Amino acid sequence: MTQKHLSIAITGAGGAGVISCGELLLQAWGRAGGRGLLRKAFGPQIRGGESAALLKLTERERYTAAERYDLLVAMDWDNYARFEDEICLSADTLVICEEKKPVPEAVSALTSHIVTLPFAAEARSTHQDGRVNMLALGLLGKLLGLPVDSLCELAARKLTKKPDPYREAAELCIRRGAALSPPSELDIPPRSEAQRWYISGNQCAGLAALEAGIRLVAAYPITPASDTLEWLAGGLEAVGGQLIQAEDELAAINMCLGAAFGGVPAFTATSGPGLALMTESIGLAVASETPVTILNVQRGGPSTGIPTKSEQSDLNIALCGMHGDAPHLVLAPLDIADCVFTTGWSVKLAQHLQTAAIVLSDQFIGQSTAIISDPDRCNFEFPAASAASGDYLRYRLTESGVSALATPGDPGCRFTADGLEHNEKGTPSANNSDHQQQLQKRLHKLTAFDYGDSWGRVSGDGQVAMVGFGSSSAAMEEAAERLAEQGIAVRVVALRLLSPLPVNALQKALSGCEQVVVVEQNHGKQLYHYLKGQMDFEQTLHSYAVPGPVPLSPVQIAERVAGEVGQ
Amino acid sequence: MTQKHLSIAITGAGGAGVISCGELLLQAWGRAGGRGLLRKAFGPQIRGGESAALLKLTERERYTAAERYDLLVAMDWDNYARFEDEICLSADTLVICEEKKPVPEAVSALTSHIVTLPFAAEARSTHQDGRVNMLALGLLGKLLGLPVDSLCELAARKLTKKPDPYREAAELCIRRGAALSPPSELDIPPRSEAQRWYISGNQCAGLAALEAGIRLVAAYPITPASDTLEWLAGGLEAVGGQLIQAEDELAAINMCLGAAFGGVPAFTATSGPGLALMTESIGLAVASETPVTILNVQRGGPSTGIPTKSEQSDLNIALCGMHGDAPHLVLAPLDIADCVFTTGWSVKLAQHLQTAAIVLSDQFIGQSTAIISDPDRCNFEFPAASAASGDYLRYRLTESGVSALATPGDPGCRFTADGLEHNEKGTPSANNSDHQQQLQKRLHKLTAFDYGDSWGRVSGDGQVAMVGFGSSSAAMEEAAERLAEQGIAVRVVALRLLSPLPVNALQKALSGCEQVVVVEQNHGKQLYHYLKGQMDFEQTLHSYAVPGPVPLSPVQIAERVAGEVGQ
Amino acid sequence: MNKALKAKDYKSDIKPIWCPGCGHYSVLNAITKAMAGLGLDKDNLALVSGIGCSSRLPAYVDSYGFHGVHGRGLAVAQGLKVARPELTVIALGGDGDGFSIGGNHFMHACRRNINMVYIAMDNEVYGMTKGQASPTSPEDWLSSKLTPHGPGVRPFKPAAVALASGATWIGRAYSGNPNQMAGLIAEAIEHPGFSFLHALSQCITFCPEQTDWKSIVKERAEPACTHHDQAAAVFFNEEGFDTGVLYTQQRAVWPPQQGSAPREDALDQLAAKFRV
Amino acid sequence: MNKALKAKDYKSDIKPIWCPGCGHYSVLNAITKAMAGLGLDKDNLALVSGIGCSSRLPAYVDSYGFHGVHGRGLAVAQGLKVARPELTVIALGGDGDGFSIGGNHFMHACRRNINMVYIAMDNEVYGMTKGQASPTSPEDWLSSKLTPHGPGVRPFKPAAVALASGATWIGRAYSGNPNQMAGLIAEAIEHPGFSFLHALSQCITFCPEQTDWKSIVKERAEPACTHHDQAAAVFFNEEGFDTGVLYTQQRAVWPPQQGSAPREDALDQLAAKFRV
Ligand SMILES: Cc1ncc(C[n+]2csc(CCOP(=O)(O)OP(=O)(O)O)c2C)c(N)n1
Ligand SMILES: Cc1ncc(C[n+]2csc(CCOP(=O)(O)OP(=O)(O)O)c2C)c(N)n1
Ligand code: SF4
Ligand code: SF4
Ligand SMILES: [Mg+2]
Ligand SMILES: [Mg+2]
Repeated sequence: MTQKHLSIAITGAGGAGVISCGELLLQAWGRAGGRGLLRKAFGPQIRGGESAALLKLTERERYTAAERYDLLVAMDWDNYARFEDEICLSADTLVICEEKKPVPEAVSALTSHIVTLPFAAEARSTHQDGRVNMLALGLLGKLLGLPVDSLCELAARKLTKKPDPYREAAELCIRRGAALSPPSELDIPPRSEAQRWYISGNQCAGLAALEAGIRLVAAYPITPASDTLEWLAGGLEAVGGQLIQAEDELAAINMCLGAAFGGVPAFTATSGPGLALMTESIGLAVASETPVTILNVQRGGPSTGIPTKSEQSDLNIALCGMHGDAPHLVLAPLDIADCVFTTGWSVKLAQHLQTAAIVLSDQFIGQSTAIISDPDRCNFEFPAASAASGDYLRYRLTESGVSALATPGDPGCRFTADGLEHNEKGTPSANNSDHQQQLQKRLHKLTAFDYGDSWGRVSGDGQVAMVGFGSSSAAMEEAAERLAEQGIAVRVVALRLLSPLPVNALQKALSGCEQVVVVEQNHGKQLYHYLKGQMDFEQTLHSYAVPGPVPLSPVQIAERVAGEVGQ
Repeated sequence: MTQKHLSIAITGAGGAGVISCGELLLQAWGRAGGRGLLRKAFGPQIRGGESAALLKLTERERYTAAERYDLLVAMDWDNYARFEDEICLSADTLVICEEKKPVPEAVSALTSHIVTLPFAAEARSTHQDGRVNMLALGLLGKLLGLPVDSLCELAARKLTKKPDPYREAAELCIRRGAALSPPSELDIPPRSEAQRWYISGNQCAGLAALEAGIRLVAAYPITPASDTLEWLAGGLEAVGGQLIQAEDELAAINMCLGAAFGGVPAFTATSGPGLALMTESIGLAVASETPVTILNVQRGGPSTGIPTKSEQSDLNIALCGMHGDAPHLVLAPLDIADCVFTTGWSVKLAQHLQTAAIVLSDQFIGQSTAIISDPDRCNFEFPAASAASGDYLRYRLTESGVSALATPGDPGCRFTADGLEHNEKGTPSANNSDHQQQLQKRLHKLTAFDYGDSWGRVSGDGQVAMVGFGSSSAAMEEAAERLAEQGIAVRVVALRLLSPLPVNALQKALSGCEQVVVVEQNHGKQLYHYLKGQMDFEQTLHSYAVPGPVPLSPVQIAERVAGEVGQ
Repeated sequence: MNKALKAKDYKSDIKPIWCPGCGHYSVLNAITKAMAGLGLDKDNLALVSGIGCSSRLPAYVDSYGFHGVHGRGLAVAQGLKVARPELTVIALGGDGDGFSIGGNHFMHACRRNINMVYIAMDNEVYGMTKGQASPTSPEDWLSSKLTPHGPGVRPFKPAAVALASGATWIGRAYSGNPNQMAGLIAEAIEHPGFSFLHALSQCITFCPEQTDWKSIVKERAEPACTHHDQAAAVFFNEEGFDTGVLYTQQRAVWPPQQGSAPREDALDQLAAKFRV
Repeated sequence: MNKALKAKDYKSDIKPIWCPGCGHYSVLNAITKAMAGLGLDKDNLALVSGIGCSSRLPAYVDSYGFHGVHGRGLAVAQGLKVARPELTVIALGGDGDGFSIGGNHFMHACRRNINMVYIAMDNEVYGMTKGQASPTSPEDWLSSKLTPHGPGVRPFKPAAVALASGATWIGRAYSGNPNQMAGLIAEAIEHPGFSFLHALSQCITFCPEQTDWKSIVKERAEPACTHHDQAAAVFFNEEGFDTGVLYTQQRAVWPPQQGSAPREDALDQLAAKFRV
């Protein structure tokens, strides 16, 4: 059954503090044992423009964007139109808004459940530093049945660096807001008592990188990857690593290669435009067999595109963006919590297989904040390639394709890593046999490796399957639940490992299916063409590809799949 | 029937001048109505190392690398082993070599047709500035039945800037060499009397670019593309254009975009590593709809790879190397002469469709020199999109997807080109509908365009087909001839247009076939996977993918195809 | 020349996305003022930029514009000017765009000396990506989580680097004084060669402390340096808050004028050379 | 320290691909001589380069080496040194590699002042790609078909740019004097911070005229400049043929030393912060 959920949008002009309100509400909800997701939306203004906190409180830890809002709290209606794409209202939506601001017709035409309150006046009268967002927080907390003390404590913690009167005002406003809370018939998802985390996908990735041994990060800021880096700056300091803010992405990736050559696991994070600048040197990582992990948090493309919105359109460049034959790893976290496992696994694979790993996250997974259970870790420990011996050959041909990797300081294993084709020793070579052997070695070490069961997440059964990756996963899984309610059994295959494609495992997961719908958030059907090109399907393949900026809709996916089944 | 041909290798240490000898011989052969190909091979030394002129004189204008040499002229045997991959001898090979240098066992074990001559002594005794390469030239010219006067004249022209005694010495040595020429039973291909060109693929591409209207080139030197640029420097000066030697490839492609934005058709040439650096801005060309043509002369990859050898391993990056959904044009010249047509067509398509066109040439096509007939030109003239009107919208949605392109100076059409997603006017927009519409427009203008018959070159008939692109074409065509001799009818489809893939035309060309072998010179089966991913084949698909540095072998291709047919 | 146009006539009808109080508004005003002052034809004017808050500017001017990718505006602008020498070409962007990712193009543009203007809108921060340190940020600037103890690196000196790289016109302006800036932009346009205007333009959002610039910035009293030694002595020692024309020099612009017009049959001649 | 090693013991057994007479042989000799002089441990030495004839050097030294891609050697070297501060790290490459495609990293490495050495082997040409003009080629250098009338652009001044960018040690050497060069390399290694050695290294093949350098190059008589004004006066006016240590300065190296050793449970602590 599709899970119970409650979706809440909080909107306001810049400075209204609706984002903080949403964050604190979700934290309090999580602390009380609830589950939920917070997305943030902003207008094009850099600062001071309108913004929206988009919450979805759920029964289980499956997080998709809300398709329809149950509750809208509007601090004001300035530039509300900006969010029409994002905030869909229905006749059931409860709107709570500032009484001084006339409700737009677009809204009053849709719903008649409108409660107006004197937010501004109440905030002012409660305390001279009183703010409407804290009033709204109290009100919403009350509606959700959260303890007011918990809201106050979380707010005070957030405001630690502010002067006393601010904290005082916040507490008073929260309490006043709770008192103002209107009666409502909101259907609130159940909560349970387990320990919970409040974290974004980008933070999950950063934490996992450190846990997997990353000790050098070199990067250049870019939306929506910068917050991983900002978290890592503090994290690295705590674990005794280094972060270098590079002059550009070309420097960033090469600094990583330098550190990795030195034996220190290295990591960078970027988004499409930055990844494009890195591809030449990712090819160098492949050719010189220098491990590196690149987190690519996808945003709308092409070119500068839509930097603040999610899309899955960097699959092509991640898979095929290098010149020459440059096999490497591409993985995708399936959801926010899975950023921990997948990033950790990527780092370990890159280190073990001595290659580049691209982790394809996206803005939705990366920048949304969620309440999650203690996340699964990647606990695999891969044995280091047998220690270098006296007649050390850096690129020795081995059965696994992996050669022992000496690093500077190791006695007597001196070699020069090279992006020129080379022989086993590393000496540049244009010989036919060296080229064939080294090309084969670099491919074989990836394809012959046993990735086990972690290559994807398979659920459900039936003759129809959906296949997708990354942030399509939850949308597919929710669509499958909807279909199940309609009596249509559907399998879902969410791919974590994209390259090398686990062809056999995927085929097995699909065996018995007749129809396969490839689900992805882009325009060019990138995953569809990739899968079709890499393996033979017994099934009829269909493509469901819808680009951003609007999140993938489980409802529409379900409709489409139902349609294919009907055929 | 496979054509009659004679293959000649001339080898020598650095300074022996074997390359000049090969060039002059081929020129004289062409002037006398013959056809042929010259490849150059060098050892790893930058200068002064061993080098080889590899000639193949043929009956028709179908140029593949020689698989076996009929004649080897060795000025010396220093580092001869370096060329073992390239120069294959047989029991029939005639070897003519310097008598003072002992013949390596590897050679004398293979063939007993060995003529030794006192090259060095004769050169010295003929003239104090006498050189062995001119002696060899005279000798070879005589063997081929070429007029000695023609050889002398061509040599004099080549040496115009040298002092008189040099030219004198050359003439005397050529005449002396002719006199020394041993009797031989070489089977010499016939010649005919048409006007001929002596040109490399890189020069063809440069000439075509100018003929198609290119007036600005910005580029950064890289092997094996620099010689296009070096030719263009002079060419542009003659036609009143400009060449900018940029500080790097990032600057080069962006300078091109600036010129194109200014309405001046722009062009750059590079190879894999440079293309990798350009992909971010190729995405900008796509998003901002700014025309640009990029000649990518492929070399061995990945990374720095094998810079002086040919490979077709940049197909992936050319097709899929951009972040986001960035549809663009990818074309491949089928042979040296076709660099004229395909480059010209690419420039015109890029201009007309306002997008980026990548021309995938390779070292073999680009740097080999051949005798060709007056090459076909691309004579298509595409109408300019209807002139901008008063309410100019740069990115107006039109039926074709192509919008009128105003350029600075045009009165009243001011706009800002943008790599951010935008509305029809060009104003940045994150709206869902703008994104959908502009993505669709940029794809549609490419897929809806009628590319006519030029998408490829189809020959032969039969139930088996070979499909390939670029410099695989001649190898496939020769393999087909060999198969025909064995009674196996085979179709050959050489793709000129790779993206958008002409699916219908290709399907039609293959209709009735049961087996398709995809032929390409790389390790990753890049074309195979691409074709499989883009279209539905009724046929069984096979892959014949062999990376460089050794040129594709028509003999081996034929064997493989015969094998598939046997199954 | 259309003397009738006022500064506001050079503005487009697109509303800037900038924060209220952002220095970039002043740069926009100064540019349009300079256009009006020179009576430039909007149709023959092109503004080219990279990516950043500052780089959004071209769309706000009613001229031709090209909003490219991060760090490459100077390259686009140089290609445009070489292709279309009769246009007035102004490249612009932020300190991150121009001195960090675009630093190489900056140096080489200075050397090349193409006749164009480059305005670097320097707020010592990456505004667009929410406030990380840029090459010009103070060593001990503590406001970015990415560099919690400050970047700890000697700040980039734009004027010194421009000089060492061969720029032939170097000026500095301040968003607090858009009239002076307009005059400097006009001078930069008229200078034959590559003119680099270092435009201090505060980021009110991520560097509110830059409001203090008001009291630090001062107009340079002396005339512009005309010898590199003199200029070096200034640029290597200053704090970077003196405004005005700081340095001018004459050097041949690139590309050199081409000799005669091309022959009608130039293409045929080129092809003919390949005949054997 | 292994005092017993001679210069030749620091050479690998790979034969250089260089043309006979290439200046890069001398740089190789100078490097191995400096190694021997300092008695450096081969296992703790790493040479990092880009692409070019010059950049082939690491394979010819019996140490750890990284031959990366064109223009990015400095970035690799900086990452390595930050990760492994106890290693001796030398980045090297050509003028094309370092000043053209790699120019941005050069400037930012100078600013960053990581404790390492950068040797730019300057032959004023792209040797590897067969003789095109580089940023340091004379304006009127006519030997490349790509720039048939010469590049026509003011040459790049490596020392001036290094100074303007904040390098703390600048020296110049000449392939004709490998002993002096060896001494300079040793000094560069010992300087705490980013040391830039501008090594004039002739390309006999594409620039035979550089044989004249022999008669132009001279050892700087004065001691190294220690103030930037003094250095600027030299670097902005010289022809670029004075050798020796030209400039030294002390400035804090990056990264600053980290305080205390990380706590054992640092990772758990980090994770704990996400608990609500
Ligand atoms: C290749 C690439 N890397 C990173 C980014 C992200 N990015 C966008 S603007 C910017 C910096 C903006 O700073 P600046 O140029 O100083 O302009 P400001 O916003 O301060 O005016 C960055 C890093 C990008 N768009 N492209
Ligand atoms: C991205 C990229 N662009 C271009 C090249 C081609 N390339 C190789 S070496 C080189 C220049 C070498 O010049 P320099 O660094 O001065 O070294 P030298 O050979 O003169 O010692 C160039 C342009 C390349 N390998 N990679
Ligand atoms: S963030 Fe700073 S630079 Fe950007 S618009 Fe706001 S004030 Fe201006
Ligand atoms: S081409 Fe020049 S730089 Fe390269 S090896 Fe030869 S002499 Fe040296
Ligand atoms: Mg800035
Ligand atoms: Mg050089």
